[in-house]
Amino acid sequence: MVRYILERLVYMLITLLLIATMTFFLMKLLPGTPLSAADKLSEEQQAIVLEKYGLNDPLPVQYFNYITGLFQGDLGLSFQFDNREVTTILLERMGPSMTLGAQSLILGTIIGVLLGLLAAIYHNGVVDYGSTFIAVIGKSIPSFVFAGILQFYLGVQWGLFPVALWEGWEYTILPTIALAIFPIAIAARYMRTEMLEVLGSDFITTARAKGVNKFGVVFKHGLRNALIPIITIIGPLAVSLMTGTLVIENIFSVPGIGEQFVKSINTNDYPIIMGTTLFFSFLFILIILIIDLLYGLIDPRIRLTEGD
Amino acid sequence: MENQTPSKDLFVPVDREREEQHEIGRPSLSFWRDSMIRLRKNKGAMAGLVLLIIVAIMAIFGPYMNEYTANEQDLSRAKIPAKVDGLGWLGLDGTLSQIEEGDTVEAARSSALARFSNDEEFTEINVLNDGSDGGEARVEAVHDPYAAKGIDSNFWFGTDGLGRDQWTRVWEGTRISLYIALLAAAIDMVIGVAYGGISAYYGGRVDNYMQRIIEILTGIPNLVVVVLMILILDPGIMSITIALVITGWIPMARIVRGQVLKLKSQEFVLASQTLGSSDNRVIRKHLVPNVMGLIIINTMFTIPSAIFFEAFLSFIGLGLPTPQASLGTLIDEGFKSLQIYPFILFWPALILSILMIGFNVLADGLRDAFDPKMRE
Amino acid sequence: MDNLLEVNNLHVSFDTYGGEVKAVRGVDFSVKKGETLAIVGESGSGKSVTTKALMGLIPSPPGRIKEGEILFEGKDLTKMKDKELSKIRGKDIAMIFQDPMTSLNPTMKVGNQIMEGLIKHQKKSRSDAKKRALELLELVGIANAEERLKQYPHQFSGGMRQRVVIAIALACNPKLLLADEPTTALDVTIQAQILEVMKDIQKEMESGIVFITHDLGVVANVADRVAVMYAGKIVEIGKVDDIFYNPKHPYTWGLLGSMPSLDSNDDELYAIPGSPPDLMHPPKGDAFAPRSDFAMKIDFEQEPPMFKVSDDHYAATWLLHENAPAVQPPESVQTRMKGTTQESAGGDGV
Amino acid sequence: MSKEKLLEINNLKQHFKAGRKGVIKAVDGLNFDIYKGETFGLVGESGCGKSTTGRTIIRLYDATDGEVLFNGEDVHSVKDKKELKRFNREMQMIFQDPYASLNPRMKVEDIIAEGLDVHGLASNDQERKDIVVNLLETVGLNEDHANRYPHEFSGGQRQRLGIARALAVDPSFIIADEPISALDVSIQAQVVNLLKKLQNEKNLTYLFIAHDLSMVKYISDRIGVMYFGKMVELADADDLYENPMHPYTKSLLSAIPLPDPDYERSRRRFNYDPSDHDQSEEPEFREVRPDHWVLCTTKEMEKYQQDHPGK
Amino acid sequence: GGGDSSSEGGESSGSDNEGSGGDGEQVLNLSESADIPTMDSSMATDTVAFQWLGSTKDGLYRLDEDAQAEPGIAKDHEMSEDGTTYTFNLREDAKWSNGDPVTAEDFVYAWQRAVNPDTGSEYGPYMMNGVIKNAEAIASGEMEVSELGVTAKDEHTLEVQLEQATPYFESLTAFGTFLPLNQDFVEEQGDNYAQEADALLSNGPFKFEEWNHGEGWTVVKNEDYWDAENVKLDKIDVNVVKDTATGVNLFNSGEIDRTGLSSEFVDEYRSSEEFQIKDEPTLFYIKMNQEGEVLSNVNARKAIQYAIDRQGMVDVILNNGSKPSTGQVPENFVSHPESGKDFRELNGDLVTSDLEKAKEHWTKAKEELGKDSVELEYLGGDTEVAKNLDAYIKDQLEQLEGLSVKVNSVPFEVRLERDTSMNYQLQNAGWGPDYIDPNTFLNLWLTDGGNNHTGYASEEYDKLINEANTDLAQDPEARWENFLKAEELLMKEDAVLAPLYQRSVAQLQKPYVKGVYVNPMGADYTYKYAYIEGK
Ligand SMILES: Nc1ncnc2c1ncn2[C@@H]1O[C@H](COP(=O)(O)OP(=O)(O)OP(=O)(O)O)[C@@H](O)[C@H]1O
Ligand SMILES: Nc1ncnc2c1ncn2[C@@H]1O[C@H](COP(=O)(O)OP(=O)(O)OP(=O)(O)O)[C@@H](O)[C@H]1O
Ligand SMILES: [Mg+2]
Ligand SMILES: [Mg+2]
Repeated sequence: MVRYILERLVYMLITLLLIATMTFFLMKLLPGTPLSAADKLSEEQQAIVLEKYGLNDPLPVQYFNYITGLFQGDLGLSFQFDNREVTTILLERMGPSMTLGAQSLILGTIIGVLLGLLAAIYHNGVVDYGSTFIAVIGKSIPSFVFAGILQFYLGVQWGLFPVALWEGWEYTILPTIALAIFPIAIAARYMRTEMLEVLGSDFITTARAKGVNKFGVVFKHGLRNALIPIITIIGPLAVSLMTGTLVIENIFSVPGIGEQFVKSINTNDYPIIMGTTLFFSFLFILIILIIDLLYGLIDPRIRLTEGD
Repeated sequence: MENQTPSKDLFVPVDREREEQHEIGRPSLSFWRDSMIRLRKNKGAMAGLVLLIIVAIMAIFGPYMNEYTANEQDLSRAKIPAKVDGLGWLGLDGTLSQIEEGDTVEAARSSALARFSNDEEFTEINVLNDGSDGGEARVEAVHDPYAAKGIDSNFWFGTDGLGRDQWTRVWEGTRISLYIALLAAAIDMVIGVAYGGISAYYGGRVDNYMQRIIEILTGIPNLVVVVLMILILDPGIMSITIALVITGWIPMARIVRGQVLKLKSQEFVLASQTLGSSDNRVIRKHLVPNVMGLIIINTMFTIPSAIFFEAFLSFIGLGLPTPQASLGTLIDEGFKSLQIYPFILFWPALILSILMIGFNVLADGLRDAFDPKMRE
Repeated sequence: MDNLLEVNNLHVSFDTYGGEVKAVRGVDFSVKKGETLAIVGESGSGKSVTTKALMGLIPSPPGRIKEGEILFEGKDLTKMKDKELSKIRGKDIAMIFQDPMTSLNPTMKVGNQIMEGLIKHQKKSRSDAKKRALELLELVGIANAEERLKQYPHQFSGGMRQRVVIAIALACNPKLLLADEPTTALDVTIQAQILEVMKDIQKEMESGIVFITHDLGVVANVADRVAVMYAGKIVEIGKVDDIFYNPKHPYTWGLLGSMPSLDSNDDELYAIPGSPPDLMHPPKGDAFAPRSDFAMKIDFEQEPPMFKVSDDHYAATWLLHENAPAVQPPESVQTRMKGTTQESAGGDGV
Repeated sequence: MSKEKLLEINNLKQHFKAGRKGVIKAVDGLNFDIYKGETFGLVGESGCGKSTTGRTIIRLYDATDGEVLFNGEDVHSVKDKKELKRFNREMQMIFQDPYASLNPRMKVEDIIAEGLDVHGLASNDQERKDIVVNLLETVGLNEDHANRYPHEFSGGQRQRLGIARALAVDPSFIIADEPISALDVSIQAQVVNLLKKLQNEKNLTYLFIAHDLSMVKYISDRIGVMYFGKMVELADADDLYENPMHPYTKSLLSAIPLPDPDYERSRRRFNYDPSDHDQSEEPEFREVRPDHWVLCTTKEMEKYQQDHPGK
Repeated sequence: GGGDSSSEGGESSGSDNEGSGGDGEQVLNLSESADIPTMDSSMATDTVAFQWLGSTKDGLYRLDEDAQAEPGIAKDHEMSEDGTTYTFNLREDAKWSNGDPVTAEDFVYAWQRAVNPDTGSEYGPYMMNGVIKNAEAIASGEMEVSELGVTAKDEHTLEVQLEQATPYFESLTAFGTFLPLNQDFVEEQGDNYAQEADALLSNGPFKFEEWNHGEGWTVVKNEDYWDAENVKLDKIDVNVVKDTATGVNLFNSGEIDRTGLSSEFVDEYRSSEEFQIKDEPTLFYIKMNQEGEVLSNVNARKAIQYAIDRQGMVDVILNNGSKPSTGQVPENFVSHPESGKDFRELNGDLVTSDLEKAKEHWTKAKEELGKDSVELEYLGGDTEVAKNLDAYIKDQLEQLEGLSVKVNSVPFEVRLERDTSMNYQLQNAGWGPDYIDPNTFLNLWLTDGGNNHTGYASEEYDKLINEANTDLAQDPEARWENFLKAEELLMKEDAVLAPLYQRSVAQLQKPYVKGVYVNPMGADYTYKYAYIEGK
């Protein structure tokens, strides 16, 4: 088991290194300079400033410096936030994004799974159509529209929750709901399909033949088996919730990493772009690893084949 | 049991033709027809299909149904709401209304009027609450921009901030959204299918390397790749498409790979190999036709996400160049004036939702139809 | 003798897109205490549907019991609600399924799966239930039971899994055991072991068994009585010796004839031609007639009633009618009869 | 029966990688010959490597070691595509699962004609059609069936289609991998009869893989018994049944249920325990009696010879 | 203020309102559209940074209500005859928030640091080159930093040597880059300087109390400030809010006291008493690349100038109080040194909208070019407002027969790059002043102007501008004349640019917010004198 994880970690490092290399060179293709006042400086002047950031070195040298820095845990200094460490910025911005991501993931999967369960139990009934409808709606409304509507009604008109900003737990409520709608839709839909499939399988009949009632069949026997495929989709979902929340972060004024990332792209802040990319990738690979381990937890069959 | 004895002459052996015995006992339905029957029984999916067809037809012919063009601007008729003769009862009467509160009726009235540039002539004032009950006075102003601006033809979906006809723009936007979705889906299908197919079919080392590449690609966040692509290329349909294609095919490749891996060890493939078929033949005749159903279904799911993705790109400012509009850009634009001119958002959002629901429901239906396990 | 189970005129249908599938079309049989009734018949003849109906496990929709009664100790199971049924399931009537690979929950420890029924029906504490589970595992011949209880199904081989399935079924000492092809998925050697286990247990517990299979060899091994099903009906039923040594229905002949015996010679096997009928549109008259070499005109017009051959041997074929011409079963079947048994074909319609 | 060797299998090994380090020795050193015109039966419990043997012979897998001589030529050393195709015409296979072995998206005509297409055996559509119809009739189906899809057929009919497909290239050797075990009892006989008929008509040689011993005995001239990738006993069919020597063979035979209640009531089962063997030396495949081979040590051989004195 | 040439619409809106609490609580709640990139005055380049540098620091001078210099750290100054030497007398009672006195050395250190190439400052060289003596040579590393024309005569006397007389130098010293730095503190903090609230020193009306990056910050009254008695606010709370609708929602729910409005919201709130329009001296215009075949033709350029209906554009699309622009120096920016008349009033509308004339010029242009149809590429911004605007301009220009315009919406960075490499035909560009003088708008178009990038090269124009900055530097009226002539030449005769509009910002502000000054450059607002009343 430990060996397996170690192996995966080594493999992960290699992948990250490749990703770092790829983004590094892609970054060099970006048009423009990271100078915010580029339009005011003469070319010589720009060159002098770029020199300071080491951007005038030959590409291999820059690359070498970057990678060596990387191994020392140094992601460099941000251009747009003068002199601030990329690592510091990432750590600062990660918090809110992760909080929202985690909350909405948990909320979304729980509600989604319940909806899907209900739909499967009352297959082809009103509940089923209702939950399918919610799932389709959840997938069909752009998140910024949904977030805007939530903010206007729940925040401004009815004053139930804080409208925006980031000053305490109650400020996470609206963005969490807005973010959760997508996982709800996805989880509900998968849960329904999987549960229907599981409910049709032989061991469920065995359980029923034992005299287990409908409830027990669904929760004791069905749920865990139906969850296995759901875990697979939760991985990428978790990553996108924790990273790609730009829209929600903008609308609710959350100081998160997604918003920072797009800003960095717009200002050619290479170190942050690369740092964020690496961080996202790291998160992604990590979550995949966790999911794989989780599989083992939920599905005993995988435990034996993978670990030892 | 029966008491009356059957007549004796019935007890004679029958000479049957052997041929007859081999007659097939089951109904002869082809796989596709069987699937289609199941699809047709799925009311949701059929409704989705019909909606999609209607939207597609409108995307083709809609823009020619009135005299306006998508980019014909007239600032004097900007932001007027939809008006359809005979559908006034649906709210499509071309008026705007504003409710204002004030200490007195007069105060409320004047602020309500100010909302319409104090155009008293074409603004009707209804007093909802004259404040005599001690509360604030409430006044509703109903403004008729058609009358005020002397416009005699109707804008079925109203106009946008530049006075362009929303009807035409929405349908042209639908066209672009559909185009983006279909193109992206098509290329995604080609790359994803080829990649997944090759990886799985040749297996071993090839598969190993190709899977590593996928892993690295998925390690890079989608947004990063797309943003970089769009920054490097000129923004526009092409770069959006390319950006979509670069990352969009990965799920498809995974699915196809899984499927081909499964199929490849199926006995009918082995049988073909023992007959000496070339790889090419095996892929063409055996593998592709058998993953086709899955590919179609997955594409159906890809389409809404492509449309969505384009809308998202518009939101973060990486979308189409003006004056081109997709449903995504129209919605984004309309969203800005949601609180005051909700109708600008409403129409494209409605069409997009119809498209989304249509594709999603149809995809669900197709999946059920192609999946023999769903047979019930 | 008091019947443990009595099934009368059972009809089960499925409503599908294509129309109504009449899977079981009027089945009567009974099982006594300590007796094994084997049901044979080819794939799709309605064996599984019959047993599922006994358990109230027909998936509904699309399935439904159209007609008939299932009397278990005198109570009609078809009239019971799911709640009442679930008190009988697992306790009085237990079931063993065909495929040991899929009939155990892959994510639940084997011990828990065995204990589940005990806790539910016998209100045992966990530790008592565990003791009983240990006993059961030993009973079905699994060594290291203590350890095995904590394992998951995938850690068991196919044969062991099927033993676990049997242990689950036996947990509450059921009065009636329904075994739906419990050995079809297993190797011959393992199959033989499982059959032995089942027989031992039956001896001990005196339970009635309904044993479904299409392997006549297995039937010869386990059965006291045999019912032969074809196209949703029982076409012949009788003591195991009656069926093997004095079969009356041409379908039974076909089944017996198509099995080569170890000492048979190189002649062509007797093969039942054609394939089973479409249950959506069951043919008029005798459903087997189109495939029978002995079909008569009447077979295509009128359904044969059950003719009595002996006190406990009945067959539904017009060949037993007094007006029917005397026919000899195919040679390969005749060799089996070894002349050991009674008269030749012919009997009275009842 | 002429004793001309059609197939010689020498020390055939097929190992699969499993997981990180593990190796599954699915086939581990097989030696046997198949004579022209005979049916060679291969039995053994599930997973003992029967299918792997068949598939390796026909080169669906590349052998880990050993050689397969077909008419004296080593199948596994052929690299040239044309040469390979020649073998493909000589050797064919019928598969176990009548549902999985036919492409559900292809019409029967195209399935059967696949071999014709691959080897260019039909010069035009009419000829192709004629050959297909001819084949269909050979296996007891008719012209009407050519335009249908596989799922419209019953299991037995599908297995006939599989046979017709194999016959299309006019092979001399056919590997039948459990061609009947997925079929109903009543249909099994149809297929077996058909195989026998074809053998007589076309002088075919079969490798017949099964685990149902009664059927194997019925169809085979000689039978090999496999256990964990190794052949443990090989003899004439009748000899094997009458004089089983290897304890595994005995246990296998004692487990076959027979449709005879009297016999079943008196049956005694024999349990096989691999640790009962003589551990003093590595067992080898030896000819204990003429044409009767057993995997045994020298001591065991002596014992077997005593227990089963010559005919 | 910083020359803000970035795209449209980034409203950095503060809004203020009393926080919580009843009467007399002097708390202002504001929002900014972005985090402060840096509080290091040498490195700052953007409006948010300059805003909060300006609120927490005093330079030599600051801008008063009428954008005139008022004393900051400097009590007064003397200027030499030739206008190249300034001697500032600093007040003695000015203190840093750590208790150190503010001295002349602090300015010397700060200015030297700004031009030192090792610092990597962008604005340092930009603001000082050609103004402060030797700045250019130092910035390019050819001269020692100590050679910079700034010296501390004594603790409270600062002498500045200029390259040439610079009439607008006074207002320049109010700009962020010229703020003083406490050398000991800066060096003690090292890399950490200006990164966090506690790594900052203030010598101005407010000081940082809290700074949560990305989220917002809080400044409180600086009791050590030399003019503390005139500062009424106790606290300003700032949150980062990016989305206009969110800002409006926060404003309506009372969380913030001021918010910017996009055009859509203007309609809704126009009648509100909280609605106000803030004028800015920022201009937007179309740059035309004369190196292209079509646009080298002056008639073609004139046609483009005439073709656009600017009134409709500002009324309907921008809808935020922006005004049509008719020249290249904004309205209400500078006034005549003698008469006090506005520059714009004196030079009048140099470019008007007249479709007839546009068509005439266009026909002529087509004849001269010998073409019937022409396609031009137009580089636009990628924000929503920009896109609407660009769509409108495309439509307007295409009224000219045979002209088709292809709009290419690109991010700001891309547009800059294509501007620099002159890889464009038409381009939507903007410019905001760096100091209060027409020169900040007009010197751009010198033949070798670093930002010209239009291919415009006119000896006459160069002569007018250069003369104004050298020979006439000491003669305000004649200098003014030169600027007037230059602008006319630029816009009317040579039709180098097609002006679009002068930006205004529409916003909502709570009525109880009083005493906030709006500045044309540098910090957008002065909060020193702000207070809450009647909340
Ligand atoms: N859920 C269902 N929906 C529709 N038809 C069904 C369903 N379940 C069973 N049937 C039909 O009922 C008939 C009897 O099926 P059953 O499973 O009882 O056969 P069986 O005798 O057990 O066959 P096998 O030996 O293959 O298990 C078949 O024709 C089958 O197609
Ligand atoms: N492609 C493969 N990769 C890895 N292992 C394999 C592969 N094919 C077969 N095996 C393994 O080789 C062993 C022998 O398999 P094989 O299919 O030959 O057995 P079999 O005797 O045909 O069994 P059955 O009677 O179930 O068909 C098994 O343990 C199987 O898991
Ligand atoms: Mg069954
Ligand atoms: Mg096999």
